[in-house]
Amino acid sequence: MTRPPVETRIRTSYREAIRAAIFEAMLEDERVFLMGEDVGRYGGCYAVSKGLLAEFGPERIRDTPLSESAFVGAGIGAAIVGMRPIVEIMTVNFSLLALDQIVNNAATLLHMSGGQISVPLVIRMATGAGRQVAAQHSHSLEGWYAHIPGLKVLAPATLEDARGMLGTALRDPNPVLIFEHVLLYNMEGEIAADAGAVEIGKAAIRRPGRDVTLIAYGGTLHKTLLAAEILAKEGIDAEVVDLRTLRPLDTATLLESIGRTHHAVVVDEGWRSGSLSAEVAARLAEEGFWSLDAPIGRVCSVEVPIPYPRHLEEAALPQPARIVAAAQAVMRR
Amino acid sequence: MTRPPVETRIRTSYREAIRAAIFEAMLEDERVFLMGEDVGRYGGCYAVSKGLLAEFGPERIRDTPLSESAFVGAGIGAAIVGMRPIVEIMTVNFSLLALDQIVNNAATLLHMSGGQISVPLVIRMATGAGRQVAAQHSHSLEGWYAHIPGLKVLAPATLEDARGMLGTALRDPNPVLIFEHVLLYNMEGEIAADAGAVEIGKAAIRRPGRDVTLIAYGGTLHKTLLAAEILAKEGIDAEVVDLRTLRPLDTATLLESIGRTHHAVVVDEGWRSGSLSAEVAARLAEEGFWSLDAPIGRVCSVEVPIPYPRHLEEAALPQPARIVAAAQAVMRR
Amino acid sequence: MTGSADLKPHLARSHVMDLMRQMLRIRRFEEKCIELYATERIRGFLHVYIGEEAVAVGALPTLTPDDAVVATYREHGQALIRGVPMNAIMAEMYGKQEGCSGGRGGSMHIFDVAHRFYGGNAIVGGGLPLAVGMALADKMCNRRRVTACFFGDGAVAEGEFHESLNLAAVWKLPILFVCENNLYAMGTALELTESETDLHLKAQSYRISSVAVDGMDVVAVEAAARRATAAIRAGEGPQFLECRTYRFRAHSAFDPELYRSKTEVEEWKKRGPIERFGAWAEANAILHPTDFAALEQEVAAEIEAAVAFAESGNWEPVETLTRGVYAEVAP
Amino acid sequence: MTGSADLKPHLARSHVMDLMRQMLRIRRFEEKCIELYATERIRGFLHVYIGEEAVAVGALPTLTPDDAVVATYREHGQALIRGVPMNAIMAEMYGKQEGCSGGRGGSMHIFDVAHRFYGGNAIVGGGLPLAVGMALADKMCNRRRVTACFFGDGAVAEGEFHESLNLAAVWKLPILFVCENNLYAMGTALELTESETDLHLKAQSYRISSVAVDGMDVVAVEAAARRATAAIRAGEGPQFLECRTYRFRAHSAFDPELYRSKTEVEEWKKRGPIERFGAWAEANAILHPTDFAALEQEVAAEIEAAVAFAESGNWEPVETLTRGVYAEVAP
Ligand SMILES: Cc1ncc(C[n+]2csc(CCOP(=O)(O)OP(=O)(O)O)c2C)c(N)n1
Ligand SMILES: Cc1ncc(C[n+]2csc(CCOP(=O)(O)OP(=O)(O)O)c2C)c(N)n1
Ligand SMILES: [Mg+2]
Ligand SMILES: [Mg+2]
Repeated sequence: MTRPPVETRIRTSYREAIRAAIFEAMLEDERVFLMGEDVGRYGGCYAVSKGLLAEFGPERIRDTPLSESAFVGAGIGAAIVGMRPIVEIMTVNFSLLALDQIVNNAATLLHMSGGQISVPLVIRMATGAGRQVAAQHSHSLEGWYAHIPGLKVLAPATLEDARGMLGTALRDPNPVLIFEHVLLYNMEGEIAADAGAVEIGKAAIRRPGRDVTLIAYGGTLHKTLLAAEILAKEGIDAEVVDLRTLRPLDTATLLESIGRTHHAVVVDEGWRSGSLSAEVAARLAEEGFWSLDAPIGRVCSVEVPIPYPRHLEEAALPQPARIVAAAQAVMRR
Repeated sequence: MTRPPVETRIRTSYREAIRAAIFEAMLEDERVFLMGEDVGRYGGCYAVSKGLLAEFGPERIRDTPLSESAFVGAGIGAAIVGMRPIVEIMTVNFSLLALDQIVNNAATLLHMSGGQISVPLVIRMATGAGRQVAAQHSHSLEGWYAHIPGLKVLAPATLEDARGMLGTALRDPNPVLIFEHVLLYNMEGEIAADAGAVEIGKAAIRRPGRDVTLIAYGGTLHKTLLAAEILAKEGIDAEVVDLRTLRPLDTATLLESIGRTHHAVVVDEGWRSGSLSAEVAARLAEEGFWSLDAPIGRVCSVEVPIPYPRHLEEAALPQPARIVAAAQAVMRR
Repeated sequence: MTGSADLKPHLARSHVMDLMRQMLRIRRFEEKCIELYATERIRGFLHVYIGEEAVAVGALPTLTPDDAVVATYREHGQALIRGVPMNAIMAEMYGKQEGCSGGRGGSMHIFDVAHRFYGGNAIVGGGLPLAVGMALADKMCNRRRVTACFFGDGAVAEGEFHESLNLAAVWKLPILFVCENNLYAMGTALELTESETDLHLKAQSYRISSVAVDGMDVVAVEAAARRATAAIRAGEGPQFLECRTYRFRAHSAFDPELYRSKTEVEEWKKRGPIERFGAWAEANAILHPTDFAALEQEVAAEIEAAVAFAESGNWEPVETLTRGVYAEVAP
Repeated sequence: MTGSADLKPHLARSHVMDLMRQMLRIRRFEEKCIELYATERIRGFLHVYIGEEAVAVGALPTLTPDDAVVATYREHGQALIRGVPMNAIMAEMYGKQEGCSGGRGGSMHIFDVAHRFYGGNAIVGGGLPLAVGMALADKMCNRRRVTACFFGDGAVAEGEFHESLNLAAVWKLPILFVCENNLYAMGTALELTESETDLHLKAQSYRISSVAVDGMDVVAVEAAARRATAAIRAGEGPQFLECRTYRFRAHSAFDPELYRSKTEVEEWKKRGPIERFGAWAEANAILHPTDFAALEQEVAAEIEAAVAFAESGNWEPVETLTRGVYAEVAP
C-alpha cells in the first residue's frame, strides 16, 4: 500500500470524520439534507452535527419532533421523489419505533413496485453499550437490520470508514443504515487530508495473522485488536477481520482467512443468541467446514439486559480478556 | 408413551385447539383476558376467538383500536399489577409497531427494577407466508424475538402444542410470545379429549431417524416431515426435531440427535441471513463440531421480500424438495 | 345533492357523464375482481371499494398529473381514477409480469410512478409518513405539487397518524389528507375505538384546516377537494378531508360480517353514490337511460379487455426471483 | 399565588412547611447528584429536576398509597415525593445493591413497588401505554385507584402519546396524565416541534378533560391535581394536567445548552418555584427565616445520610450478573 506523504495527513476524530463527510455531501449535492432529533440547534446528541446548522440553515439541517416513525418514513418519502436524505436516529434504541417504516417501506418499496421505486436513503444511528446508560439505552441491534433483504448495513470502525462510508452510502440507490458505536466518537487519529468515499461491501483484514481468525466489527474491533496483541505475546498470531459491511456479508474474505488459519472466533456486542455472530458462524460452518480444525468460538454480550453499574456492564460486554480466552480455547486442541 | 384409549380422543383443528385453550384459561382464572384488534365482534382475523365474546363479554374479550404499541404496552401494564392478559397482535407484520414496548418494557422491567416487577403476559400472533399476501404481510420474524433476553418464544406446530402451550405460558411469570403459523390454523387431527398444558422449553423428536437430523419448527415442521418421508424412500433415514421453544433453545436435544446422526439440516422460514437457523447452526458448530461429519445445511427463505404470485412465493419459501436436496447434499460426502 | 348548490354551474353534462363513468368503472371493476377471486384468478387479500366510489372519483380529478397519490390496500379505485391503465391493474391482480408492479405486489400493492401513484400500502397508517416526506421534498424543492394521502378511519388510531399530521402541520407541507371514514376498521366500529368520532376535528387539534363531507356524494367530495387543493397550492399548508362513506361489501374475502346488521348495510346502500347521483342526473334530465346503457357497455368492454390482457399475460420466470431486492443504478 | 385563592384556607403553616420541605428535598438532592456526577460517583445519564419541583410536590400528595406512579428518566423528584426513601434512591444512583432497583437501573430506572412507583422509563413516551394498562387493570378489578403518569412536552410528539390518550379515553380509565411542559425536549423548543403548543388542548381532542396550570406554582399545581384526582375517583375517566414549567439546568451532563439564551434561563429562574413560594410564605409571615434554616438543615442531614448510605453500600458480585432476566415464581 502506498500512503500519501506525511504532510497531507490530518488529525481528526471519528466524530469529526463523520461531520466532515456530512459537510462534504451537503456541499456537493443539494439534494442531501440531514434530519433528526436535535441535529440542529442542539448540535446532535453526540455533537456530530455541531456547526452544520449555521452553515446550511434549518431547512437542510432539520430538527424534528420526537416522532421516530414519521420522520424516518418522511425520509423514505423524500428519497423516493428525488432527495438524498440523511436521517439520524439518535440511537438504535429508539429505532425500534421506526422499524415498521424501515422494514415494510424502505426495504420493500423497490420490490413491491416491480422495480419502479428506489429508496436512496441513508439512516445513521449510534449503537452499543459501555456508557452505563442501562437496559433501555444499550442495545446493539444492528444484527437485526442485517436480516432484512433490501437494506444495506454498515458499521464503520475506523476513522477512514467514518469519513468515507457516508459518501458511498449516499451514492447507493438503496437504503443504507450506518451504525456508529457510541464509544468510537471520541477516537482520534490521523487520516489522509483528502480522505473520501470508501468501498463498501468488503471486509478488511486489520491485522494479518496465521493462527486464528478473529472476526469483529464496529465497537468490538478495537477490543479484538487489543486481544490480538495479548495473544501475540503468548505466541498466538491472530488475524483480525473487520466485517465493515454487515449486509451483505463478505463471506469470501472470511473463508479465505480461515482457509489459512483454520480457527475462528467471532466477536459481537449483540446478545449471543441470534446475534450477527450466529450468521457469521453459520456461514463458516456451512461453507468453511472443511477448513476448520476446531469448533468456532463466539464472544458476545451475556444474555442479560445491560446493567447500570460499571463492573456489571463490563462483565456483560465482550472484553479483550474474554476474546483472548476464546481464541486460546479454539486453539487448544 | 401410553396414550389414552381411542374413545377419549376428539377431532379438532389448530384454530379450535387454541380457542379451547383460551376458553379454558378464561374459565379457570378471572385475571385472564384477551385483547387485540378484532378479537371480539369480528371473531378474530383468523377466527380463533370466534364465539368468545358471547361467552365472556366485551370487558374480557376486548376489541382494541389499531394502536399496536399502546395495547401491547397496556397488556404489559395490566400484567404487572396482577392481570394475566393474552394480547393478540393480528400478525407478526404489525408487531413491529409494538416492538419498543416488547423489547424495552416487557423484556426489561424485571431486570431494571432489580427483580421487583415481573410481567406475566402472553402475546400471541400469526406468523409466516404462504397465502399470497405479498411483501408486507409475509414476515417470519420470530427469530428476532428469540434474540431478546427476558422473553420466552414459543412456536406450536402440532395440535397438542396449540392446545397446551397457552396454558403453560399463562402460568409462566415471564412475558411469553406465541407464534402461530398462518398455514396451520386449518390443520385438523385428533387429540386427547383432556389435552391440556404441555411442558415448554424442550424440543421434540417428531420422527426418529439415524442418518441426518432435520431441525424445524412451526410451519416448516410439516414440510420437513414430508421431506423425511421422501428421503426415507431414497434410503436416508432422517430424524426430525421440532424446536417448539425458540427461546430458550433446547440445545441439548439437538446435540444428542446429531451425536447419533452426525449430519444436520436446519429449516427455517425466516430469510437465511440472520434467521433463527443461524443460531441453531452456530450452536451446533460450537458445541457439536466434533459430532458433525459434514457441513451443516440450511433451508430458509430466499432473501427477497415475499412476492405475490404463487409460483414465486413457493420458490421463495422452504419446500420439501429443497429440504430433501439439502439433506442429500450434507449426506453426500 | 348536498353542497352542490354552488357548483351547479360546473355540472355540465360532460362532467356529470364523466363522474358517472368513473364511478361505474370502479364499481364494475371491483365486481369483476370478486368474481375472479371466486375462481381463484386473483389470490391473497382482496379489498374492494364498492360503496366508496364517490371519494376517489370526487377527490382525485382535482389533482394535476404532477401531483402524487399515496393510498392503502383498498386502492384499486384510486389507481383507476388516477389514470393507471385498467389492463395493468388487472394484470397486477393476477400477478402477471405485465402488471403495473410487475406482478410482485398484487391487489394491495398497485404502483405506477408514471402516473405518480405511490401504492398500495398494506400496513394501516404506513403510507402517511411516506406522503409527508414526498410533500417535504416538494416543498424543499419549491415544486408546486400536492401529495394526496388516502387512509381509512382505522388508521386514525395509529401513532403514525398523529406523528404525520403534526409533522405536516409544523412544516406547513403541501399535503392533502383524505380520510375515508367508512365507520369500520375490519369488524370494529369507529365508536368503539375512538373517543372523538368526529374525525375531522382531530386534524384541527394539529391546526390543520379540515372539513367533513358526505362521502356518498361525489359532487360534495369534488367541491371540498377542490377547495382543499386550491388552499394547498395557495401555500396554506396541509388540508384534511374526512369523507363519510360506507363499505357495502365485506372487509375482505375472509370476513363473515358478524359485526354489523344487514339492515344497516341496506340503509347505506340506499345512499349509494352511483345510485343517488344517477337518479339525480336522470331526474334533472342531464343523463338519459341510453347514456347509462352506453356507459355500462363502454365500461364492460374496458373490463373485458383488461381481463383478456391479464389472462394472456406472462408469469415471471422463477429464475428472476431475486430481482428487485436491490437497485443497481441511482434513480 | 395564581389559583391559590380558593385554597388559602388549606394553607396552614404545617402544609406550607411541608410543601417547602419537599421542594427543598428535591432541589438539594439534585444539586448533590450533580456534584456526585462530577466526581464520578454517579455515572451514565443524569437528568435533574431543578426548577420543576413544584410539579411533583404539588401533584403527588393528592394520591393515596394505593395509587400508582409511572415516570420518566427525570424522575428523582417524583420518587422522593412518592415516599421512596432517599437512601434507596441515592444508592441506586451509585449502582449499589442497596439501591431501590438493586443497582441495576441507575438514575433513569428508579423502581419501588412497595411505594407503587413503577419507574423510571427512559424511552420517551414509553411509560404511557404502561400506565394505561395499569389503569385498565384497576378498572377491570373495580379497584378505586388512580395511576398518575408523568411525561415531558417532548413525549407529546410520539405516536404512543396519541394511542395512549385515545385508549384511556375510549375505555374511561382512572388515569391522570401529567405533562411536564418545560418548553424543551433536549435542545429542541416546543414551538419548533408542535403545531399546537397549547398542549392541554390536545387532550381535549380525545375528549379528555384537561387544564393547564402554572407549573412554577406549587399551590396551583396542587389545586389542579386535587380536582383532577377527585374527578377520576368520581368515575369521570382520565384527566390531563399540563404543568408549565422550566428546566433550570442542562438537559443532561452532556448538554452544552446552545439552544437557549442565558437571559431566558435567568428570566425563568426569577419565577423559581422554591424562590417564589418561599418569598410568599415569608411575606405572609407563614414561614420565618428560622424555618428555612431549619428545613435546610433537616434536608442537608437527610442527604448526607443518603450519601453515606450509598457510599457504604455494596457492589453486586459479578457472579450474579444473569440474575433478574427471568422470574422464577409467578407474582
Ligand atoms: C398496522 C396494521 N394493523 C392491522 C392490520 C390489519 N388490517 C388490515 S385492514 C384493517 C382495517 C383498517 O380499517 P380502515 O383503516 O378503516 O380501512 P378500511 O379497510 O375500512 O378501508 C386491519 C385492522 C394492518 N394491515 N396493519
Ligand atoms: C423514543 C426516544 N427518542 C429519543 C430519546 C432521547 N431523549 C432523551 S430525553 C429527550 C428529550 C425529551 O424531552 P421531554 O419529553 O420534553 O422531557 P424533558 O427532558 O424535557 O423532561 C430525548 C430526545 C429517547 N430517550 N427516547
Ligand atoms: Mg374503515
Ligand atoms: Mg421537556
